[in-house]
Amino acid sequence: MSLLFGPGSWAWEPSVLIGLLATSVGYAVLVGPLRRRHHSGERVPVGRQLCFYAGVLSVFVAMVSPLDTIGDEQLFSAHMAQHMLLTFVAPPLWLLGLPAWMPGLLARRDRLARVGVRLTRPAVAFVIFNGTMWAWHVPFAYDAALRSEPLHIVEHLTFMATAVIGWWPVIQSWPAADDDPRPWRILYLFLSTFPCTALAAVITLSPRQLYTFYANAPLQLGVSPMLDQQVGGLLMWLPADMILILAALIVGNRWLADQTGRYAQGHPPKVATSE
Amino acid sequence: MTAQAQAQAHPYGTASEKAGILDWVMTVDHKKIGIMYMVTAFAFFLIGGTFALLMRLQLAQPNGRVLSNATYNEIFTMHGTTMIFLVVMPLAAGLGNYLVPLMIGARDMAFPKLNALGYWVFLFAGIFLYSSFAFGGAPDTGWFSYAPLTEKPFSVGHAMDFWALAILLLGLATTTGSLNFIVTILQLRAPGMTFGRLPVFVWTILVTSFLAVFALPSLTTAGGLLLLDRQVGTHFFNVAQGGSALLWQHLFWFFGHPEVYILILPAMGMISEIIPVFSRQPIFGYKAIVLSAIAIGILGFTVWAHHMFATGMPNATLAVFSADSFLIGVPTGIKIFSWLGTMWGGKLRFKTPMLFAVGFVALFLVGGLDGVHLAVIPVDWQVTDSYYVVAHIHYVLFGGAIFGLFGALYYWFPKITGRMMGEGLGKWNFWLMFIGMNLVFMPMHVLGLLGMPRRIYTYGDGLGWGIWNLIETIGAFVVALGILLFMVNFVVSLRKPATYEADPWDAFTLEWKASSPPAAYNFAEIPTVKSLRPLWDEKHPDLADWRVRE
Amino acid sequence: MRFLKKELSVLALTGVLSGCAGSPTFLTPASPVAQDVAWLYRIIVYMAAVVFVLVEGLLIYSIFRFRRRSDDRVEPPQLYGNPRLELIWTGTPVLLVATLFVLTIRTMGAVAAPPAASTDIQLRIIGHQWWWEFDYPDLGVVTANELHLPAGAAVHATLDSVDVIHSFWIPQLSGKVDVIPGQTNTIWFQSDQPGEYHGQCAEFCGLNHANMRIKAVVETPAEFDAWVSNQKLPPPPAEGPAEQKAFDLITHGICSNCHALGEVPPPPPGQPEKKLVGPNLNHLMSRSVIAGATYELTPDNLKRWLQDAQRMKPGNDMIVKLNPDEIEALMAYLTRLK
Amino acid sequence: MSSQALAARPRDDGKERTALYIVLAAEAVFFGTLILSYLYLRVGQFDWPFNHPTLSQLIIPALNTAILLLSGVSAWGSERAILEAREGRLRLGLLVTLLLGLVFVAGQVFEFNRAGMRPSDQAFGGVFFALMGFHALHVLAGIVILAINLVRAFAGDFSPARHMAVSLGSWFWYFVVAVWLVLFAALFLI
Repeated sequence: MSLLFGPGSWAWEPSVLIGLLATSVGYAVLVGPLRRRHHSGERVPVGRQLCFYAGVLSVFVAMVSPLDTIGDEQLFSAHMAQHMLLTFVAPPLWLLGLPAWMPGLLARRDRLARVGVRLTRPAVAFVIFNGTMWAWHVPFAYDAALRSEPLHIVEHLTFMATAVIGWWPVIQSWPAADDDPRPWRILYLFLSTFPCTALAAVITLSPRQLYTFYANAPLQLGVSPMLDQQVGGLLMWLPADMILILAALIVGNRWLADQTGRYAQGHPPKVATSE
Repeated sequence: MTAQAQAQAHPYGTASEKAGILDWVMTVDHKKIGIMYMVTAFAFFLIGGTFALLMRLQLAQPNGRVLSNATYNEIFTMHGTTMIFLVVMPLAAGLGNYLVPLMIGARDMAFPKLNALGYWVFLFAGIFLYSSFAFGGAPDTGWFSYAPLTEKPFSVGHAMDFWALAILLLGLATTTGSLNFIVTILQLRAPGMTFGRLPVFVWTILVTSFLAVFALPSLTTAGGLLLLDRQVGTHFFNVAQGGSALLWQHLFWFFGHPEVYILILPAMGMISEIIPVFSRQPIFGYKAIVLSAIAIGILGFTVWAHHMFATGMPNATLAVFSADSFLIGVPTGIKIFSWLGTMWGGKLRFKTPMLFAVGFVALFLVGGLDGVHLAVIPVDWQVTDSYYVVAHIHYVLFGGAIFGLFGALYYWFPKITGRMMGEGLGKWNFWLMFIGMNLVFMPMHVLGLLGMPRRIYTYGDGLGWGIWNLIETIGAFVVALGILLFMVNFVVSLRKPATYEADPWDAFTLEWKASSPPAAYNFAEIPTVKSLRPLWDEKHPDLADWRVRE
Repeated sequence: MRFLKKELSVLALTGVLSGCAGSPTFLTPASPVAQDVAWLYRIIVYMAAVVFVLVEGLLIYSIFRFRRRSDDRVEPPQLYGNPRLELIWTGTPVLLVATLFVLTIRTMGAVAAPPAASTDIQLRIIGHQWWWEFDYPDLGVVTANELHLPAGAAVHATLDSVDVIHSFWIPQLSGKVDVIPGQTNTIWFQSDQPGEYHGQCAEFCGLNHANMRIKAVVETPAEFDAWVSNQKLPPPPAEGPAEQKAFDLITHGICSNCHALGEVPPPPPGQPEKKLVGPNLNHLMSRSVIAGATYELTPDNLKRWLQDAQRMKPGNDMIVKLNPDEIEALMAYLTRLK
Repeated sequence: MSSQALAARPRDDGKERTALYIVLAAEAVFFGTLILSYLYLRVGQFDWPFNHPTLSQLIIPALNTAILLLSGVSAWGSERAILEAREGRLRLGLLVTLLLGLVFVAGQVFEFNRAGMRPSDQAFGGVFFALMGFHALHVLAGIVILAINLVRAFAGDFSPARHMAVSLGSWFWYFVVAVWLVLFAALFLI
């Protein structure tokens, strides 16, 4: 209990709060009044809007709730949970909330647009996202981030930014018209499980402490450092893979749906039998 | 024999008109290559089966004297390696080679020469592996060759080098084959053949090919490192020098678990073609079946550690992998129910292919259920590496894969040869195999529970294992008799005059539009596809699947 | 046919549950751990049986119900699918496996640690190709293949291998744990019922994997203590020239290449400790089994072993050729190592 | 054979490209498992020689990396050249890439010996041998492809319309470069 509500367990970091608030308001204005005024695009379904706010909420949970404090001071596993929220939960939710026309607004600045298009090519996005993921888990990088607050902020920002890039090829291009055929997206998600599984496996199966910071962190909430590290690895292993598989199935489902029309959805013909 | 069979006059000119031996050696035609794959694989199937019979004879009673321990270990290793790498995979590859282009309305595979190369590499690898018998003994460390038993100090001689090299070659062959399938299916589909209209069998071949392409590299790494250890003197698996014994298991099972689906998915695809035709219904829940195949495929890459539950992993890790493994039961269940749903409300014709397909469902269910038991970790600690696991893999790979393949052979035989397989012998063949396989493998569950470890060449009496082993041995010979009948049936049917009937089963998919056997170019004109069942649409214009959308 | 199969499995299960003629099965458990697992297994088997009967039942029903009459040429109404149904049969398995998972976790927790307040035995289990070495560090006793345990004591064992991967398995006492070179695994088990239990190496470990067995003897604490104090006795002095000859063979002769007799003498300075690939011969005759618990240890078998070990256990490491009078001498002395 | 001729279909374009992408992805998994084997051994093993690499240890690998990066640029140049129908530049690009590749391999061999490492030195000796060796093999394969392309280029076999072989060759080369960057980081920097 004291962990959840005790003094200093919630990190009311103003910069984070302001950032989240600004994002939500900005979004609300963009999809609401501004859109109506400038007819920037078709209205965004409520469900999609909720997705976006859910994304913001998950960042709130990651950065403000005790998860943050515990992760920063005591448990690798908590820190991993935080990173999972920042990379595998929030970004896809944001993108779900993003109507196709919104990046279109930015695209008016065509230099920016060109960069964006380059960065979000599947191959490029794949490398950027997973590269960042791996780079930050190199022990000295990870420990450094834990020791210096600014670096830690950079870490989290890069995680979120690259995650958005990484999820872009999966989510953004629908409902917008399709340039790359959907099956590639299933393959993209399938291949994305590999770097995750690999990194998680190295962490989970490591017979020794990888991150000195947690090796000699204070009170461990009764969890042995080794167990903490294994749980951390597993938190990356299964959830990440499951989210990717789920995404692959959703993509596949929609794709097959309009490949087959109502065929697969089970509507028996009007005529029963032919004599 | 197929050659001579097809050498007779054919209305359209067949894939193998006056096919002389050279014609076969030089061919790049996907149909001939497919046939060669199947014939070769079946030959290996007979060898691997003989090994099984020898093992059963040795184990028929306590302290058996039929085989020495050395011979027994070679034989069970070669049985496993053969059945997995030289029988089930190439049989599926053969059928795929023959059927995929026909089913998607293409005239050949994307890379015909590469296709031929793949076959010849496979054949060479098989022969190379078996030549080890002539060079101081065959591999004898089990089909998953755990290090450090495979290292120089414990496996003197060259057996393991033969094994590793053969595995690398087979990996190469399979990769080229899979690559070919992928590109063919992605690029050469007939107009209108959208992914939503791909026959389920083509889908499973596609998924399988992706699994193979991305799982085999891990096996290649394992084999390569093993060879380095044995030949160059590195220490990847040598604990004394900073290596690791478990590294092999991680590398192997990262390949090994997807491999299980590489073996079973095509068979699932085959019966997903057979059951609808003989139930006179479309496959029930096409989308669900396709997606579950994809789900199984991806999940398969995340669960390898469940083959290592007894290696002393921490409980947290065990729990996660247990959960992960349970999940695979779900898409598998979806498939089984979809097959039931396809039969439900249909009008079932029990020709031999349908018998085998239904047999698949009945037997695979058992393999699925006892497979779930293996994910229950405390139980797994008791039954893993016991005969319980042997029972499980055989219900999946014999009751599953082999039954599916036999059904497929009966189903597509008329397409390949222009003749029907004998129904009477076919039914005998099925029932003998069905009864026999249950006699062999159901008691293995019991033996596992009674504490009999796998891979032992002998056992003492007084353990209560004798009777069950005896039943199994009897069953094994019943199965053998069934397979003998298949061969008789095969030869007799080939000697019958050909009818060249294009569509004897009143089937649904494109391959039955081509002549039997198909002309070298498959289709005079490439058909345009409007639904999953183009032939049904043709035969029932008013009930056409594509109309159903209006 | 499917009926016959069901009968078979039922028959099998009952056969197993009734402990099938002293088979080493965890379904007739002799330890709390095995008991919990047996309980869990029964649950999941019954769950599986329900699913089995249900699905096979559906299959058999539709086989008979929907068989086409020979004269029937009309196509059936075409049914393409049913999202609601598909949802149901996706959801049900999810619930089933979720239940299984909970059961799994519960049992794992239950068998994780020994009950408090039970006497403890420390044990080092060392796997060799192809025999087991049992070392009781606290008691100063080392023996082979025949494992003695006092009833009611919690055994805390560490497992190491000197060569390849083995797996330690005494079904009625505990599940398997792999014995892996370079990695020390641990296991605990406890038996409350005195008796003899069959165990065996469960991970294929080469030529004689089948002949790497364990005879576990659980006895009353009194009997166990008696056994221990006997095991601590030094080997008896050799009497007469024959025994002396044997004694020399064992301590300095050919036998000493692989075997020790009692206390292992420290290696001469500058030389590494000799790696003993064979069991310690002291108290040989106190064991009832030989050659990886493959044979009863009777004087006859011992003699046959000395004459031609390769015939009894092909491929084992004992490849010496002993001449008849050496064998006679050895028999005379070894049979006194009670 | 006839079937082969008939197999040519409008949708055939991109066959080779698709195939190459898949091959490269599979190759990536292969190197991935190799690197994982190394990491798995390394986290379990404490006397890793490059735990705190000194500059002198890094200098030659770094030079090699630079060389390979350069070759990547020239490979890219050659592809651009043929698209712009500048055959001279194409030949030059191919040639430069090929030579740089050879220099790189030589450098690798030199480095491996200079480090005084043998494949049989502990596990890490094998790791270096396997990772550098398998990569070097791929570089050599790339060099063979380049050589063939070079010959064809001198035979004037390429044109903006006929550049598939060049593009595929370059793609393979980019892959080889990328893999080395990862290997360099994995072996020497972490």
